[in-house]
Amino acid sequence: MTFDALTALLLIPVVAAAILALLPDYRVTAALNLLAALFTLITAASLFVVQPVSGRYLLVDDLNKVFIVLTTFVGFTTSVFSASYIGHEIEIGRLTPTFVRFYHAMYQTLMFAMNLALVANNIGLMWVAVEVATLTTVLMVGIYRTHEALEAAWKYFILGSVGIALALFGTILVYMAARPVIGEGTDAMVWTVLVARATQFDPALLNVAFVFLLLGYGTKVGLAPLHAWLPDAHAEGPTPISAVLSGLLLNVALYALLRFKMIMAACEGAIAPGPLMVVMGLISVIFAALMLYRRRDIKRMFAYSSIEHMGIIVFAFGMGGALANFAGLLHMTLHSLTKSAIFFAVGHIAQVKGTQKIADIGGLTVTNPVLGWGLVLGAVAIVGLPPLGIFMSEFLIVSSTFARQPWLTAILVLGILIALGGLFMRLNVVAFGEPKGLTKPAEASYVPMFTHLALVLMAGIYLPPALVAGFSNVARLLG
Amino acid sequence: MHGLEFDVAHLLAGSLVLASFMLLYQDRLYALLNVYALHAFVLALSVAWQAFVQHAPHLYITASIALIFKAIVIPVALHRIIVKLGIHREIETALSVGLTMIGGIGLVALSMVVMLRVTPGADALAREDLAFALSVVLLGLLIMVTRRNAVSQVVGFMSLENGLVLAATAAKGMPLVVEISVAFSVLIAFIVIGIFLFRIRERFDSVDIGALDRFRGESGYDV
Amino acid sequence: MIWPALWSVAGLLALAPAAIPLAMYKRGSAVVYGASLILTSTLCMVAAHNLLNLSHLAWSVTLPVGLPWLGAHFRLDALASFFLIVVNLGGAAASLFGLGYGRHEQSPGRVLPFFPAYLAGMNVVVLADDAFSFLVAWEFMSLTSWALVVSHHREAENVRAGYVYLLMASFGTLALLLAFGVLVGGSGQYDFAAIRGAHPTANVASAVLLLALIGAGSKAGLMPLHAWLPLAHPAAPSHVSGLMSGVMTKVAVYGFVRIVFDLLGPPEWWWSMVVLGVGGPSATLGVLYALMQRDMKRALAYSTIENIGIVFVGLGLALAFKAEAMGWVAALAFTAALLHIFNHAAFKSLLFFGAGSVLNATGERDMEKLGGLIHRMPQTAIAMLIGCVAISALPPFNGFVSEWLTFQAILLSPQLPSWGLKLIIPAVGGLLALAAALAAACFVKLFGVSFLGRARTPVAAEAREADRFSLAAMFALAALCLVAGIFPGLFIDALAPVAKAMVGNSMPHQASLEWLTIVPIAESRSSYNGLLVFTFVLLSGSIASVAIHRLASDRLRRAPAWDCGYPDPNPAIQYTADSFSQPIRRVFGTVIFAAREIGDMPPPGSASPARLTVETHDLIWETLYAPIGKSMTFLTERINILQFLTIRRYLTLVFVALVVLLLVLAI
Amino acid sequence: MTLIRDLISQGLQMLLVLLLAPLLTGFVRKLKAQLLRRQGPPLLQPYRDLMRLMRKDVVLAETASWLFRIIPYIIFAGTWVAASLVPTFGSGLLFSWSADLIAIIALLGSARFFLALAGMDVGTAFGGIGSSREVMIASLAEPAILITVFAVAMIAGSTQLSSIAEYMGSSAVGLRVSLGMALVALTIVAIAENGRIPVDNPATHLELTMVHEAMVLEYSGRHLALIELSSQLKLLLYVSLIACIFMPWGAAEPRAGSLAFAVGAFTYTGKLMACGVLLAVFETSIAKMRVFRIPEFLGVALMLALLATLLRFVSGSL
Repeated sequence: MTFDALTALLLIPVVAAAILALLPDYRVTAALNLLAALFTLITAASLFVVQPVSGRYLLVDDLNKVFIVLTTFVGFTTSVFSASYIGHEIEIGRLTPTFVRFYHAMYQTLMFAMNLALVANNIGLMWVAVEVATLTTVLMVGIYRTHEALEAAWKYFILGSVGIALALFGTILVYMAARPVIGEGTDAMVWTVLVARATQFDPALLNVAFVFLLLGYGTKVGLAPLHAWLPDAHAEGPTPISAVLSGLLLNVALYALLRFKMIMAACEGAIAPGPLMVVMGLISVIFAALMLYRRRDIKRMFAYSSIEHMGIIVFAFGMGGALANFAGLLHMTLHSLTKSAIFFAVGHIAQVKGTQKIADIGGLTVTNPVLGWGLVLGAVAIVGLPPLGIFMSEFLIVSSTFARQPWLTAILVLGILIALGGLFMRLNVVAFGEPKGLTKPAEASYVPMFTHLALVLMAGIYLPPALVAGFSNVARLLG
Repeated sequence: MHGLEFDVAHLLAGSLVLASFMLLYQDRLYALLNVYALHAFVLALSVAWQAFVQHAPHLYITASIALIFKAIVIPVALHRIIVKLGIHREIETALSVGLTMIGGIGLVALSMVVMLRVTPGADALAREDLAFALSVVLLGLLIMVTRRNAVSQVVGFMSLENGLVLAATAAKGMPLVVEISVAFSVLIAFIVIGIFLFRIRERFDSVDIGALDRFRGESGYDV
Repeated sequence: MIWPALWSVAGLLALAPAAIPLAMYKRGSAVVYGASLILTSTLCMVAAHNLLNLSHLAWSVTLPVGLPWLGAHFRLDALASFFLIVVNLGGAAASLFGLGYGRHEQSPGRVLPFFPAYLAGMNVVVLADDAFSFLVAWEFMSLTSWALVVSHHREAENVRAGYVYLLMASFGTLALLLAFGVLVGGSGQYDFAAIRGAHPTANVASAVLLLALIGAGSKAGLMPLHAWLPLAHPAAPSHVSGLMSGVMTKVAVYGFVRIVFDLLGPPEWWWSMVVLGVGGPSATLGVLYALMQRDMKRALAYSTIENIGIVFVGLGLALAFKAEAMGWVAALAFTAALLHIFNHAAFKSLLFFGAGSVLNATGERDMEKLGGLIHRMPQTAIAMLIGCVAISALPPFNGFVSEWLTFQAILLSPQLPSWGLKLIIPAVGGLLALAAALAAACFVKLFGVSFLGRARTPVAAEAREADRFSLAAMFALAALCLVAGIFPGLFIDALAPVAKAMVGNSMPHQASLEWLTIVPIAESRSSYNGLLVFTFVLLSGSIASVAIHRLASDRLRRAPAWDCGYPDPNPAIQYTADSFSQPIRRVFGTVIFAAREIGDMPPPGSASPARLTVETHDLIWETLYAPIGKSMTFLTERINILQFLTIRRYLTLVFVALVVLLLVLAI
Repeated sequence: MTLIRDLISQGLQMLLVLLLAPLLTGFVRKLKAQLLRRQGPPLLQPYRDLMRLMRKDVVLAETASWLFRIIPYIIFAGTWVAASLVPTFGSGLLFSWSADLIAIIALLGSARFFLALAGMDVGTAFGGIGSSREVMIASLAEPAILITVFAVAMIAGSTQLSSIAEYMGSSAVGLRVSLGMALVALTIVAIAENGRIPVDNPATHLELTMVHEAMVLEYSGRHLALIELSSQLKLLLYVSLIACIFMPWGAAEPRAGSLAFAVGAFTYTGKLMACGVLLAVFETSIAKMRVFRIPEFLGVALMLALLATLLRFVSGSL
């Protein structure tokens, strides 16, 4: 394999992980971690300039280019955030240097796994990558080694591995469907080949396969009723990991699902996967929206909101059609930006207040104006209020599907409204009213948070044509 | 010759399903572990047979992994854990064994219908093997769902994974089978579960997941 | 012609972030309000110029922002120009008022940035010419006003008000979103021009009408979707309350007019029944609720519901006549509605400013704690009095003219063929008449209790006159009320192009008639001349006073009040707000508020005080909103169990899902 | 030339109502007294009262504001203008088009608005009672009369009093149910608005029963005189309103000769006297109601008026 941006994309994290595992001092490791993430980002950006050749194992196309850049970008900003976050954690002695070393190594491994999952052209390889990503996050969720953290990790691990198993079974079935057409060997697992030849596959077998894939990768996406691991993993892990989970890992799993959906779409005769996705999406939206109302833990609340948004996205892709798919992609991108920004804010807030319990946080806009208003802005963005970007994607989703499926869309809209109610009910307490809890100035790095929010704001007002063009191509491919 | 191939393959696959049923039936940990060893052994045999028929030497690795690793090492390790943690030997089941069996039968029927009736297109051998594999997977899930005790759940999970390996090997010429089986067995079954068991051991005196699940996420305050 | 407007809007938008640092400085608020005053006045003049001169041709422009492949379309036609005038008239007045009022703001950082943004939002709604920019601006307007509502966030009820407000606002926006979803379909042709060309089928159009009525109605405060309004409007700083009540509700009406009269094409006859059926009750109930309030600003907010009801009655009539192709009557009804929109914007802002000045001077919104302010703040009292007379629809002020026109339209409705309308319109007319009378009662109470009589509390006794900017704003609006009242013809003529564009017909030209009379249909049928009435009253009044002072006595002595011989120095003896409205509550309350009076009179000799307790219910809230809240509590309670299952149970969920899906495939 | 004549007739009208109003009141009082077998005050007593009040000093409460002092003039002006726009002996007044029936009622409404404010200005208990009861009555009476006007206007096809009068005088109008209802409704409203028995008793100062008198309790001297005069004007206005709508006979056509005017004047006085007699008889033969029976009394008017309008809507002929 010739050395190009693609390999660099995978090598940098691996090497970094190896080095980080050896270095003791956390300042150095944090810096190095940041540096590695930056280089990965640069490499990813270079994909737009020179497009490397796609082989049987790795590929780059419109679909994953965007995701790679997004992933590496959020990965980078998160590493910036995590530097200041982890510093604070060590000061208050929640983490020992050994664990920080482990943490950084794992962070890079996770980056590697996600990049691999995104660039993999071989569905087996993609499966392996997703699995590795899951396992690393399991370890990171458990890193605080508190009762709750371990249990959250355990829950995540068990449910995750079942998901992995189902996904593998689905993958095998796809291979079985492909083999008679393509013949034995690796080619029958190469995605590009599969899409090209999908027309001749046995549709029924593909249907069964998609059921398993939907459930398997759907577990990672966090669709109800497979979501159970998600809220606790978000709530108990270190906040940078919550950001990465919501912002990236869910996307990666969804990305895998999309790849298979494209195969399904290519093979007529197979039941369109749409209905399944629409139903699961709606269930997730309504369920998560209702769950928001009883939350007492701020990170867990936003985790549920992630479930809700994944539901919206899956709904959009399930509905299909150029507009809806475009909106779905846009929503994915903006959601990961917004949600990670929110988690940055929440992380610092939790550190300032020394708790994640909503009941003990209050009047943030008075005590910590920047954090408080940042959180408000993030919440405004995430519930889909203009002029921030998510309004645009929700506008497109609803307006383009309502004419086709009035009742389903009405349910979706209801879910969105309920979610808004739930989030703001808590936000009012957290951001406004008389200040509560500890009040100390936050030593926070605001840059990542506001960078993300600025991007989301920009997306709501002006989308760069290049992005639009890329998304439109993919939207057409998704059918 | 071909007929024989099929028959042996089916025989082994079928007996794997049977072994799953035996797992489902057990209500004592040690017996469960022994049956699991048997389960893994049968798997090893069928994988080996596939290796033989498909002339795919790399499958022998998978077979040997299954044999050494799942049939011997893991049962022994779990045996140790049970002894060390002094877990009492009975398995509390959520559902009475009888009902579980009926459910299991239903699942097997379901997988047969799905694989044989619904997908006439695919080639016969693959479909039948897949049918067995699917039922093993479903039975494994059923075990995880109906057992209240960590060890037995782990066992359920591993039997599920055996089903996967069966499917993978039955899929003629599928690449990465070895890697996958390695990934699964080594990575998941042993290290991580081991780590977790020990971590948990540090904190509680039992691996009964019931104790784990006292965690209600937010049980700290009224909800 | 549209560019100056857009540039001014851009200026407002730019002002918002600039206000964040400015809020730190002492003079910051003056700068912000001054700038927004200039910008809004510019917009107002641009729009007025456009409406008066060449408004028949519309200016449109497309900017490369907003939805890709569509861009943001903006258009300045007659309708938009009129509403621009309304919006920016209110905006300019509010900015002027803010110049003085803003000084007393304790947390300017929470008001200054959002104020210009809010103005900009309302302007963009009116200017937008495609569904996306329209909705963005619409929701942006709600968002910024929400921020202003929670600006005094330390009072818990303000935050709650903001919460209810934001929920209802998003509800309305989503309804409109669905409306556009129906109109546009999957085509992605979101610009109004395309929608206009689409000619939807009858069913689609009807669905859109209902959705638009829900969406715009909830923002305008139509009953029963009004619940947020009396909470949110009083919670905001007073000049913002004035904007919300006087202007934003009008922007909502604009949305309705734009969709129903412009985009939907020819109406069905029964649409008007829906609109009338909502508008009439809103008018009467709104003012009844207003009568029951003690809180000045809340009473004003409820009276906004009343006026919006009147506007929608006008629009409903216009729809009915348009559907029957009676263009000239439709024009009459439509013009009446528009004129009332304009008038209400003027006097409602004025009244809120007055309430704001009182709030500043005394720190009280509760009428029971005021009184005698006419002695302490005479100028505010004059402005307030004018506002009260105007909103009570009494000649010679502007409120009367628009209601008079509405009545004229009702008087022509027997010619409508459909029986449903024949039955509903007289009822609506009765409701309007009732609303007018009750409004007078309501504002006698508001002005009488808070400004007349003797001060009930020390704060009221120590009140100080408002600053000059506030007074300037109030008197400017008061003058507007009078001018619009005595020269209605000019305003009606100015509205002609709008009516022409929306209902395809316009009222006869008025300014050419002698003595500036207004004649909606024919001289023999009905006519009104505000100028003459005003001069007559003025003349006869002054003649009388002069004559009497000359010929009879002009001597005057001060003495203690007579009061039938039982004068009591204690101000508590005065009629309170509640006791004032008690007779009316007894007449209407038993049905509408399920009001009960429990009086216990202790037996002779017992020392315990007699007490009268009154309990009233907000039936709409209790029957419509409370159940939703309850069911949500119940539902979330139940579903929340899913957070606390064991891993095994979660696995069971996965397992069941898998089996179900396989079964779906198998069967 | 005609313009001058019209101006004159308009001016005559204004003076006429001003002069006639006290007379009518006096006439009714006298008649009531006679019916009660009392001597009663002389017919011209009201004029004397007014004169005397005019000449007396004003005794103003210390707590009264400037508004309190200008309100009498506002009320007087409003009522006077309203009264002078109702055709009396001749229809087609010069300025009749400057305010139609609705506007006239609204003018009275503004007069009442200010009267109610006056009641609250001094800050006494009784003033409050009066105002709050007054607005309660008004809140029912105004819709009643407005809807009556709707009914009449729909029949006559105009809200313009002179045109209504002409239409009613013409043969086009037959006997109509809706008209009858309108008449009853209008009469009830007229009684309520003028504070006559059974709604209110203009002759009492029994505190708890009074409405109108309670509001003007603090007034004295010329202020009181003006208020008295305007209430007398109001009575005259309502009477001539009923007269011109329901008994339009004999009123002089516009631009008619002076003979016609004489006839008009004669018939007009006749109508006034007839109405006065009826009013007196009615008042003496009925007792005053409790305050909270009044809504029911007015409710009748409201219902009748609505019914009349409805009939008018659903069938052109009724």
